[in-house]
Amino acid sequence: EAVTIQLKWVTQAQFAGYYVAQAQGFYKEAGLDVTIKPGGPDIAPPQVIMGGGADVVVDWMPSALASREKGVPLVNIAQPFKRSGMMLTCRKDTGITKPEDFKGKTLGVWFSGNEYPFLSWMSQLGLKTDGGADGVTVLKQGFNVDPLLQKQADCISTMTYNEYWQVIEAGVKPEDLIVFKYEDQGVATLEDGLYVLEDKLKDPAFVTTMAKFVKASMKGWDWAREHPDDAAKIVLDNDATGAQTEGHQKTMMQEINKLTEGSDGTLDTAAADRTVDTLMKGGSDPVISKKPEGAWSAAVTDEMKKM
Amino acid sequence: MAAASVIEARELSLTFETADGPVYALSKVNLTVQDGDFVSFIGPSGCGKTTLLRVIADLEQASEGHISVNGMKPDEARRKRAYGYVFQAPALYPWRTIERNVALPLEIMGFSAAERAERIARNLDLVNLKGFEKKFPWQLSGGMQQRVSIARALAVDPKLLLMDEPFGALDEIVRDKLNQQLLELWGRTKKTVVFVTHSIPEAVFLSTHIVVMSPRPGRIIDVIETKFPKDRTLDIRETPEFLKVAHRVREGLRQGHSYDD
Amino acid sequence: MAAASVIEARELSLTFETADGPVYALSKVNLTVQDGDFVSFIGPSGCGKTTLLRVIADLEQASEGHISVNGMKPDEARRKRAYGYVFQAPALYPWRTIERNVALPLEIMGFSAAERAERIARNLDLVNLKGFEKKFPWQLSGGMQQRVSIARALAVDPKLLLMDEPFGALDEIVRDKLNQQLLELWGRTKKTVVFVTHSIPEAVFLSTHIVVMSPRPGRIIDVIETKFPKDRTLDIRETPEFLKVAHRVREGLRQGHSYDD
Amino acid sequence: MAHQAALKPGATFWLGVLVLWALIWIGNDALSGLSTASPVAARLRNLAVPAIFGVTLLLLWQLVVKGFGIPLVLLPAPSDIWAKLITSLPTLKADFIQTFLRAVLPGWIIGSLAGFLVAILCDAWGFLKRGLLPLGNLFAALPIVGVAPIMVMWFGFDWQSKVAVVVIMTFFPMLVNAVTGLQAAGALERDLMRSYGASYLDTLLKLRLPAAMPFIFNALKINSTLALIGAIVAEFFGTPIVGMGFRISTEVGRLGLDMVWAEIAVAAIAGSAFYGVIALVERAVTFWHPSYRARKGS
Amino acid sequence: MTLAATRSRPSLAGAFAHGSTLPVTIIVLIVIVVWYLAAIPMNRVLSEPLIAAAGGGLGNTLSISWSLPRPVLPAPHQVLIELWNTVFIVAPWRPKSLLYHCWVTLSSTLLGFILGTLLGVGLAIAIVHVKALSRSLMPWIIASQTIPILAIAPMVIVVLGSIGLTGLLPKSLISMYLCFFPVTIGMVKGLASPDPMQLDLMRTYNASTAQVLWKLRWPAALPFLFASLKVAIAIALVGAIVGELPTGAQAGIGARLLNGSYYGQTQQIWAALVAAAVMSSGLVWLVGFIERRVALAMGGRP
Ligand SMILES: Nc1ncnc2c1ncn2[C@@H]1O[C@H](COP(=O)(O)OP(=O)(O)OP(=O)(O)O)[C@@H](O)[C@H]1O
Ligand SMILES: Nc1ncnc2c1ncn2[C@@H]1O[C@H](COP(=O)(O)OP(=O)(O)OP(=O)(O)O)[C@@H](O)[C@H]1O
Ligand SMILES: Cc1ncc(C[n+]2csc(CCO)c2C)c(N)n1
Ligand SMILES: [Mg+2]
Ligand SMILES: [Mg+2]
Repeated sequence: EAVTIQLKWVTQAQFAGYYVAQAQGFYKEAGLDVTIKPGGPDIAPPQVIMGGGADVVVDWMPSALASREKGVPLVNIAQPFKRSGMMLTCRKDTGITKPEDFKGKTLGVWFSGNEYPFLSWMSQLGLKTDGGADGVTVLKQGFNVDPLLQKQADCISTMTYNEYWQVIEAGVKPEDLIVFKYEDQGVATLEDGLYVLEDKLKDPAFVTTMAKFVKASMKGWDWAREHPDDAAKIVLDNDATGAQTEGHQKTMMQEINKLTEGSDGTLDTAAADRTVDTLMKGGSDPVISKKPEGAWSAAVTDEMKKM
Repeated sequence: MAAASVIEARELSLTFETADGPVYALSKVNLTVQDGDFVSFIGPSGCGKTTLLRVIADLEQASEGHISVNGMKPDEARRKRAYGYVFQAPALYPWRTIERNVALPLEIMGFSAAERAERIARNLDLVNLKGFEKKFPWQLSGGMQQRVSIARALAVDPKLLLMDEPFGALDEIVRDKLNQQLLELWGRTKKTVVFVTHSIPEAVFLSTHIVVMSPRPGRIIDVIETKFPKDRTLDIRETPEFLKVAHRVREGLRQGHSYDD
Repeated sequence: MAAASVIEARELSLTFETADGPVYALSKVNLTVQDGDFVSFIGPSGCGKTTLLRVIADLEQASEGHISVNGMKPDEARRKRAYGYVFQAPALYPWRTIERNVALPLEIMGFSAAERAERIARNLDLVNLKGFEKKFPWQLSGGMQQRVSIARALAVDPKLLLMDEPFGALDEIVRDKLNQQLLELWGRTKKTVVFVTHSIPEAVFLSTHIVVMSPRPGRIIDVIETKFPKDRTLDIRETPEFLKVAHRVREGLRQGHSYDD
Repeated sequence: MAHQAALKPGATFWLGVLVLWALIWIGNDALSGLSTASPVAARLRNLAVPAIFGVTLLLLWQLVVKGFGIPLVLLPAPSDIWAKLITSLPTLKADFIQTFLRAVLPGWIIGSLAGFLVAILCDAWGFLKRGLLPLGNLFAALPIVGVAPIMVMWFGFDWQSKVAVVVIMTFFPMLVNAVTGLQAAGALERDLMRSYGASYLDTLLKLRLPAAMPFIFNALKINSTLALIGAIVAEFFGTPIVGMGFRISTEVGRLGLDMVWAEIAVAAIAGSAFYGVIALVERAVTFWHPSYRARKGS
Repeated sequence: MTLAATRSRPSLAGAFAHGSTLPVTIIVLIVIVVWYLAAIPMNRVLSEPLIAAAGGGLGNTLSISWSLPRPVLPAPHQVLIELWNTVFIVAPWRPKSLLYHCWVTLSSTLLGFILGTLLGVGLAIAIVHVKALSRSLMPWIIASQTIPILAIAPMVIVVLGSIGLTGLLPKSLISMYLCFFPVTIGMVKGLASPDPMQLDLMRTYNASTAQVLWKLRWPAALPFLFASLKVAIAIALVGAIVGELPTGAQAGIGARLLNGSYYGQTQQIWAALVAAAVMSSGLVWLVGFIERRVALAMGGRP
């Protein structure tokens, strides 16, 4: 059976589980013929799946829920990432020691659907994001960590597994930095999960296929946790751009493994509810206006466990 | 003459609208050209000769009046390729060699390659430009360019020839020569020729009818019929008859001339 | 004459290299033009008249031989604005009105606005184009455009005038008129004029010296000095002396002509 | 793949759409062929023809989107876009000011001017022509994807870096066209200038620049749309949270496609108006060019 | 100028004998010097602490400013080293090789350029001839160009992907979309630029529209065409690079730029930029070379 998966971002260790499952033949063993489509800054996975370009996509829950409200009936079928890796990284010399110090500072934020947790955090802190003196100045951060290195921003968004290490690799010492993990701030949202279109789940054959897929993928994640360095190499082999470096991917793999640790693919509905709560607290412009119905389904993971 | 009329203009007027007011280029022109006629237009610079030729050729539309060419509207006649036109300026295409400039109308009218080659050679020879086939227009002198444009018009061998000062940039010897050849061609192929010139002897020598025009508004002030035989030679230019006609043309010209002081 | 020589050419040759072989445009030309001369070049189409004028004007470089203008290299003379040039084609700038075309050299040479206005008016009047100041070149007839280019050259009032068939597209009346005016101007302002024409009477009437040329390679085959008084009138065209000179020119032309059959 | 099987229009529906299209097309063709004596009517017609064409396009778009039931996240219908547009005017205005007035216009002016000046320098100085022009060509295709992040690095997040990107994008079209245009003057026209012993500057100002104008205006027109695209795309790579590019990329991520298209509509209107103004100036400056003197008939 | 070059027919060999080598070398040298100098102040934010730590001094300032791992402006030799490593050290068919990515981008550039030229010329021909089109189409073509391609490219890719079009073509289509416009603009003007007298001549022959087009309008438009083609081929390259992003940025200069940028590999970005610039000027030069050839064949004055 042919399955196409659309990733959220470019080929990197963040998606090691899928590449490993592919390379180690886990998909083939399950009778699947999987195509992995790398993503990028210009690719909105919900749009791709809606256009028929993929059967299953990797997306973050805030973006998936927002899409759902816009009429893309995405349903979470599995959640390989148990924890959130998102954080705000600041230079110590800006004088920031706690979230309250953000007032009047310039913060780099990722947009394109990744800004929701941040907005909801700021609204909890009571900080306006329109650049006024009693709030914070928000920059749409590009792809990299340069704004922090060049002191164009006081803080930037980073992932534990990627951008943070780029800052370190650029020669900034960890002791010169202060980080705010979203998890610690109580505004964590669920990250990389697997989503499909709702009506497809009515087809039992599709559910079975997805069950096989998730199972094989989770096997891939397990393997990646056991052999992090080999998994990083597999990712590198799949990088058609030749741009990734081994060192960085190995570091990333280790950090990613911390996030997938203990997940068998099943979604923790309590965590999902927390995500919804966070998003609903989004201040004047909440990301989602009402509690979503049927935005996640255990059908696939239940089926998987029967296998 | 019982010949069919090739050009028939009735109360023809043409006004150019320009930013600073209208220019009356033609005013109530009446003209009949019969089949086989050789008609010369003569008149002061800017009197509307070119404009009249352009109206006949359907390159300009009259503002008033009627005109027919071969009994048709000028538009239809043009579509039927009723005429060949030699412009006042050479209008050669700079990216084509001389021979390919002459070939242009032949290509458009679908002549075979062999036929084209033959016509090009014959007509370039006629205007004494053998050896310049492969040159580009800018490599030719002004007179040579003009001769190319004559060869180009003759190459299609049209029944009606409209020629706007074709020999203006040529020396006397070549001019006499080409005058005779044109006359010979006209006699042999029974063409109708409408010819603009500034040379009174040329007009008198060549024409069956001389149309004298005067400017602003451009109108016809005299039409003189000459009665020389078709096979006239350059010698007739010494005859009293010739000088009489020439005198009448000159008088007409002078009289219609605005250049008075 | 003890006058200084304005143009002095010695064994001047010019060959154009073209893709299909060289064209020998000028060959061993020797020529002296004295201050105050009115020299006409006459010769068959393509014999090198324009080319010679262009060499004098430093628009073309001789391949061999020497030439000086006002005792300088042509290049220096040009920079010193030694001459005014009327091209064979009008060469008007389409984005300028008639008056601004005439104004062009005046602007470049730094005349005041008042001076410009006066000269434009005077010279457009001279060529009988009053009332066309605000028109654009394409709104004028061929002859009118040529007259604009004459007015443009005369407006700067140069000491040396190079004129390439300036009256070619004009009718006899205007031509006679302008001939006289040119002569009058030349007599009054003691200009030196180098003039190309195809009209033998015009050459004889205007010139102090007539240079007869023959083509391929272009060379001078005769230089005829005329002895008419400076204040000659059109009447002299009937005198035997005039006819004699004209005959000699015509014979020279005919003899040098390649158009033989 | 049609996920939305809710509304499956029949063949008659599509036939109807086609017929409608054909009818409007024929009508429009007839209208534009109509010759009128009165200039007012002619002007009216000149406005009506593209308008009718546009309305037809929009109508078809609406019918296809609604008829096929194409989901909003792929392509919103014109009616949805319009609804979004009129409710988001303040946002659109702020974005327009940030992107068009602060980035596009200055960038377009500086970039075009720079290309023009380098062309003049190359022209005036043969050494530069051979040394600088090949290097100028290196600017030809500096990919915005690579340049934009660097410009953000150099000039900061705000409009300054967008101006820099636009300058880089608009430089080359002007360079090429100006260099070509400066060669466009005819040989005889140049000889005339030589015969006046005219200085380089005189020849440039009075002959070669006027003759180059059709080319220069081509570059200005091409640059007008390039500048807009450049400024918008540059905002994808870092910006304060205002601007057309910012809004578009953000809303794409949020699947707010109606807002994306509202911004695109603003961009299209602004861009077309910009282009239109340039075309008007062109007509006034190069009125003498044969393309404006084409014969009325035929 | 003492360096006056002798005019000769353009040829591949002649291009070097043309005398442009020396001027280019001199200007390149100037650029390099300015570049090195500029790198010092531009990298100051990053280098200042390091210089201070190393004890200051000119020697430290220079060596540190010109060897930062993630500089604001890398020194020329840093870029050259990266270029050397990715062009000459790696086999050209490996993803690590810059040549491989150049080829990926070049192929979609060329296809996009050809498609764009055909579309651009086709539209111009239609616009010049059909009045209804010139009035109704032109405003919409202009409007189409104001649509930020990067915004709709993903949708285009999705739509094309769903009808089975993947690989080279979608990228080329984006490239085409961007580069047809200069061709249209240039050719609409160029095809309308023959002298009225030259058009009148065709009228007297009652030439068909196609004949007028082919024998008059087309040759008269060539200067405009070539100016447009130079712009178009450069834009086609930009388009191809932009088009690589929404297709997953898997290979090509665009992917290289994006990833370089994403992982903060400044040298890699600059190397890719230099590669793109060299590629584009090569392409532009090629168009110019053909232009000179054509001009000569069409009797242009040397
Ligand atoms: N396109 C135009 N727009 C405005 N006026 C024009 C146009 N064409 C010609 N004219 C005017 O029409 C009049 C007649 O011009 P035409 O070219 O017919 O003269 P002509 O008799 O051929 O003169 P010439 O002997 O000098 O060639 C002139 O006054 C001229 O200014
Ligand atoms: N740029 C050029 N390249 C090649 N050959 C040229 C060039 N210019 C002129 N010629 C040739 O030089 C010769 C002389 O030309 P020139 O223009 O001087 O003749 P002319 O005497 O002025 O003729 P006309 O009376 O016809 O104007 C001609 O044979 C012409 O073909
Ligand atoms: C335009 C843009 N949008 C989002 C992100 C953030 N982002 C989405 S997925 C992911 C993976 C972690 O590396 C990251 C960082 C970005 N960087 N640039
Ligand atoms: Mg005329
Ligand atoms: Mg000549």
